[in-house]
Amino acid sequence: MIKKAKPKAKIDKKAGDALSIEIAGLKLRNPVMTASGTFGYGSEFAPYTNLEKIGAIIVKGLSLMARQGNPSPRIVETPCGMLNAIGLQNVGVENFIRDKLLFLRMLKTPVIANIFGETVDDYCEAAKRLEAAGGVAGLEINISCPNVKKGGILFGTDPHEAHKVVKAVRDAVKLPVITKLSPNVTDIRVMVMAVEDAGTDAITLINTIPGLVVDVERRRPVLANVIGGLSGPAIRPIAVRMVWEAKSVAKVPLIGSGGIISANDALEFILAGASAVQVGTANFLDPDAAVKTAAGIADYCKRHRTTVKALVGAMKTGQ
Amino acid sequence: MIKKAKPKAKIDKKAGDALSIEIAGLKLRNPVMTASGTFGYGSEFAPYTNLEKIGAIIVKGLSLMARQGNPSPRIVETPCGMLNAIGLQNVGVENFIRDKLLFLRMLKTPVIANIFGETVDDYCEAAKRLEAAGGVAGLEINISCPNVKKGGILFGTDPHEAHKVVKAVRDAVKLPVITKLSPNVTDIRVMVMAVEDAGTDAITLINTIPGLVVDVERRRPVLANVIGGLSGPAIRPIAVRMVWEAKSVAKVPLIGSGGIISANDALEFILAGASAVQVGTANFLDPDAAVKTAAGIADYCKRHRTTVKALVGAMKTGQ
Amino acid sequence: MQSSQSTIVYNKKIADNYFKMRLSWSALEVRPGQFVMLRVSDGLDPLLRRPFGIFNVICAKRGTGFSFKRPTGVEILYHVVGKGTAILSSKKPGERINVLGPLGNGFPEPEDARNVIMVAGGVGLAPMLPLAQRLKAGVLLFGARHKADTKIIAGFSGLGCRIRFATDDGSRGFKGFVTGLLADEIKPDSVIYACGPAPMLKAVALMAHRAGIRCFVSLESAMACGIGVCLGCAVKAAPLQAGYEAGVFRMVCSDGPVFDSMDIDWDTL
Amino acid sequence: MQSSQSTIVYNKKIADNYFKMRLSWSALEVRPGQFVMLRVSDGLDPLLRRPFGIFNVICAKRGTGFSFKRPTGVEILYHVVGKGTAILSSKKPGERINVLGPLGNGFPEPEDARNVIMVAGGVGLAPMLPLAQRLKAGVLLFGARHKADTKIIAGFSGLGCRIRFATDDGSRGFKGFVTGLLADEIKPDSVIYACGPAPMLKAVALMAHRAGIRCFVSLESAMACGIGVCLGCAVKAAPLQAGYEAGVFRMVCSDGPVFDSMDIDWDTL
Ligand SMILES: Cc1cc2nc3c(=O)[nH]c(=O)nc-3n(C[C@H](O)[C@H](O)[C@H](O)COP(=O)(O)OP(=O)(O)OC[C@H]3O[C@@H](n4cnc5c(N)ncnc54)[C@H](O)[C@@H]3O)c2cc1C
Ligand SMILES: Cc1cc2nc3c(=O)[nH]c(=O)nc-3n(C[C@H](O)[C@H](O)[C@H](O)COP(=O)(O)OP(=O)(O)OC[C@H]3O[C@@H](n4cnc5c(N)ncnc54)[C@H](O)[C@@H]3O)c2cc1C
Ligand SMILES: Cc1cc2nc3c(=O)[nH]c(=O)nc-3n(C[C@H](O)[C@H](O)[C@H](O)COP(=O)(O)O)c2cc1C
Ligand SMILES: Cc1cc2nc3c(=O)[nH]c(=O)nc-3n(C[C@H](O)[C@H](O)[C@H](O)COP(=O)(O)O)c2cc1C
Ligand code: FES
Ligand code: FES
Repeated sequence: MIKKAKPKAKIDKKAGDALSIEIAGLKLRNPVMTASGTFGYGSEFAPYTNLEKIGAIIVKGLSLMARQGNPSPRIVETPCGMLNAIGLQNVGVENFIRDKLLFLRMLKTPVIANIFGETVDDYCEAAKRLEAAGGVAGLEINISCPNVKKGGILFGTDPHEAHKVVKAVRDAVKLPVITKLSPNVTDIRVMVMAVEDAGTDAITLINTIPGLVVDVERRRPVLANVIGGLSGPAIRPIAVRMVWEAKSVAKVPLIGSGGIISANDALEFILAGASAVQVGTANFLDPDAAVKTAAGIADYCKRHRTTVKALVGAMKTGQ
Repeated sequence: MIKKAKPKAKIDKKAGDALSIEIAGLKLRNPVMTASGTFGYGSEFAPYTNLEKIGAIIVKGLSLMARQGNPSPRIVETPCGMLNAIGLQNVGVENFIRDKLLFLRMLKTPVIANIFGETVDDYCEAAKRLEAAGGVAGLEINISCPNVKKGGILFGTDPHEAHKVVKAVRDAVKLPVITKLSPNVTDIRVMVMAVEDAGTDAITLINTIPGLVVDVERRRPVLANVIGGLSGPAIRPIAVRMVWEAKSVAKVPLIGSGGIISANDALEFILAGASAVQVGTANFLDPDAAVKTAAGIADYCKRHRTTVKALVGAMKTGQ
Repeated sequence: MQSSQSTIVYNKKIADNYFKMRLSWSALEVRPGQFVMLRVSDGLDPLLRRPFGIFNVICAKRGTGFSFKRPTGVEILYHVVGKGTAILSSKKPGERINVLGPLGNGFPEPEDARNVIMVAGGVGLAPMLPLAQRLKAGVLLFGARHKADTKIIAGFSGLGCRIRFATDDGSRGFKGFVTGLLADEIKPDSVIYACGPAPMLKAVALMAHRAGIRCFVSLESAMACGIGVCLGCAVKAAPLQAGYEAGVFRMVCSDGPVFDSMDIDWDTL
Repeated sequence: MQSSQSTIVYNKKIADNYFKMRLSWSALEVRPGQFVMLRVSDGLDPLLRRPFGIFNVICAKRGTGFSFKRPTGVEILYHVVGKGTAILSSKKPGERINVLGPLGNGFPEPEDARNVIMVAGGVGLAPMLPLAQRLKAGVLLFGARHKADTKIIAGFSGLGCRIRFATDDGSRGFKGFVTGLLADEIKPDSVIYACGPAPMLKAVALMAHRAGIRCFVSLESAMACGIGVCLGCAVKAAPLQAGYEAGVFRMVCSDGPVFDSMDIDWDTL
């Protein structure tokens, strides 16, 4: 990390330090990350955006073994959003290390590996191998993917299961550990306290919300998996509310995710209590969305003579 | 009820019986109701639509005593949706009976009173007085309004509390009782089983989803109440999914609500398992939305040579 | 009072970020101060209708009395401030727009038009044109940011009411707030009709109160339905006045948008 | 390969529900069979880009070889089927649209253009024009619902390839599916390039397989990103062929849209 932090620090100087923020020991040049599963393995976006201007790149969710994912159709558009049921298709940790990490290591931008598994051991083994490989700045544990019938969902909605997997991964590696929560719970604060107690260094919220779209003419679900995860601007008010609720109990930094299309959207999350944000579905509308969002936050900070650090949770309620 | 049912039966004959459906002993000429809080007390829409072509009118949520509601701003637009924090402002049961019911009694369309309270007794007392007044065909118990800090939310997210209030109302009156559930729970099926066990005759889902919009320039929530309930097309995929999940355990009829703008949307809910639907926010875009939705369902039934009864839960999954 | 598809006759830019749109439209009767709600897009984003004051009413024959009978068209004057008004400004003649209205109570008819003082701030000028057309007397005090914005006054000339200007930078008329013009216009039997930003209305209401004259204000609020059912556009009523219950919420769309300034709890605005 | 704001040069209706749109656009190189993704609205509904095959490439000088170099414009041929294409059809010249592309692999260059059989169904004709322009030989079998739809063929005449029609109602050319024309065109060394509805492609692939000739198909699938990252546009690969692993998913946007018909698991389409 130190080796990485130095050059970044320089960039921060140039850009002015208004945007830089440290999360779970990760020094970020700006608070805008790319959300897992919406930015591939980074290299795919090289022709379209400046990867060095992104706060951090979170790669597609990785499992110990490669996964083929769900049959098609896997995606469908919804009002101001989309459902996806990719089924966590991915190349697997080993192929990622062999084929994808080389390119990512050349970037100054910190790379965060998003991991998932069907057992606690899967999570830990994946985490260890990624740490051993080097070049990964941190881990994001996905306990919340709603697409896969087995695994995921259980960890994400039961505080005890969540605690178990996060603690195990936390004990297995030295890398910063971010836990990504599912919104599909009655009280997000319970989950926040559980994963904090398990030793997570930061918390990302929210992942997608389970949804269903019916093809009325064919009288079948549009998605082969029936249920998919809802993402995009449609869910933003729900995500901002959950960040605000989480902030009321959280001791570790929060990372906001859900429907961020613009700097204004990102600032809603930051003011509600997020120290950083993730741009997801917006990458599909504009492959330069993350960089534009960061630039917009810089403008806001200049206009208001403030810094991102000062804006975190700065929303005032009451008269 | 019998007295009311007869003339309706006639209308059904004329319109062809493809649309008629019976829910909780209520014979509806078509499955399209107007959602509580989005259709006032009915009379406001008389200049804009034909109230006799609506399946059922559900009036604004009523409490025992009149309520003033929350300070402004109470609403804000969101991507393909809106947040509301009205705070359940209403004229109270007595004023409703005195001032509003006269007009509603003249309609052949069944009128359902949506009720809420802060204690089990409030619910029961409101229910009894409405039954005694006559002219109300059924009750919809709102245990799920997310706008009011006290009351509502607790009943709606705790299966035991929900069971308590529903059973009490069920025992207090003979009128058909519909329970309206909150989506803000980890597993909607648990709530469904709880209120069924308490004796509800039907279940409406979903109510609004708690959300937050931040005014980034003022660094304050847009709504005076901070949190509001998200409604509109944005939440439709979530609502359809919950109806489908509920259907897997429900024995009583389900009523779908959430983002219905068109007949196609309504049919998604019906195919997923709803016996009827409610049009809410769409009434603001087009005061004739409910009638147009019913007409569109009629076209679909004609085109597919089928009936609403046959379509309920007719979605096929698997290859 | 209806919801109908209308056709755009024209949609002209008349000042920076100010547009005037004419729509073919029929209604039974329109009172000055009423408004319409437009569906700016058939899509779902933006989702809600947008409220706009009725700026001009096209009638076969001008008619008499305080209201306009059987109009065949309507004009709105709008300021581009966000997504919906931006979409509106891109509309071309011939395109269709759904119009809900006329809505709201409108201005009450004054006993003597000559005693009327109209106070408008920015786009708050819109509902004043039908009023001026009906009164054919009185004075209009118009406040704007600078000279360029005062172009939207065209249409008021020759209606028989005096017009005085106030601009923030003094580029036209009085330099300062429009309330600076109000003091020397107020007479014992004056009646004020005001529309504009809340702070302006607050100041005007206070001056009227001090002078002991009546003042009617046209308020704005975020709206969803426009017909009194969503209860989203609430404003708090002042302690018992004109039979209103203290602290009760009034709906801008159906109880207003025009209120007696004494009936509003100004501390909550 | 870029994301850029382009300007609409024209947007013409060329048949019922069929439109041709020209955009000012620059790129390094375009291969026949590639596609672009358009942002049909700046708003959030519809949210996702829409994929369209590259129908025509505007180049300063025609150039030689299989690909088109440094185009200054691009044309798409689109069929109005839903919300996004309806919005597209309402766009006027001068309006701006964001274009992502060129995307996808495109058609492989044939050894001998004269052996090429192009098979197109409906709007599947779009990617065939650049191919025909490059091949200047072979035969095009075009299937449509009825005569009216075959108007979209204009632009193929004089390119040096024979054109044969099939319509469902026989109103132009052969009565029936386009595959009815294919049988007597197939020779031992024929190569098929096909684009159209999945059932048509399935039938064509089967005939090619039986005849033991190569067949390349351009597939469609719902898409979100167009660049291989969302993994939304998956199609299942056939048991081991051309080095593909059995049962593995291929991405239509980045591995395709053109695939060797032997590499696709047709039972899953
Ligand atoms: C009864 C009534 C009459 C009106 N008459 C006119 C008129 O004649 N001409 C005119 O130009 N405008 C008028 N308005 C204001 C107009 O409705 C808003 O400017 C418009 O809805 C903004 O829509 P938007 O999508 O462009 O802005 P949004 O993107 O919705 O919001 C942009 C900015 O405008 C503010 N805003 C949004 N809605 C309102 C609202 N209802 N009132 C005040 N500010 C708002 C937002 O807070 C935000 O700061 C009237 C409002 C009301 C309630
Ligand atoms: C690589 C590729 C190239 C294409 N080239 C062309 C072309 O050159 N010209 C053309 O007119 N169309 C083309 N299409 C299809 C085109 O993308 C869709 O018709 C379009 O996205 C529909 O958008 P919509 O909003 O109008 O329809 P929607 O409202 O999104 O859907 C309306 C109907 O179209 C169907 N549909 C939606 N998306 C697709 C899709 N991606 N493929 C097939 N059906 C779809 C839906 O299932 C629905 O039945 C291509 C598709 C792909 C994947
Ligand atoms: C196509 C797609 C694939 C995704 N894959 C993953 C994944 O592999 N792991 C994960 O934790 N989240 C995944 N997500 C969730 C996103 O990372 C993000 O949390 C969610 O989409 C909400 O943010 P957004 O509305 O900005 O997209 C995926 C989302 C989409 C749309
Ligand atoms: C302005 C507003 C007021 C509402 N008031 C009530 C209410 O009083 N009682 C209730 O049970 N639901 C209330 N609801 C929820 C609606 O009845 C409906 O369940 C919800 O809006 C989802 O449906 P929709 O997306 O079609 O609007 C209200 C919704 C809105 C938008
Ligand atoms: S806008 Fe709905 S009550 Fe006024
Ligand atoms: S469309 Fe995203 S991977 Fe093909």
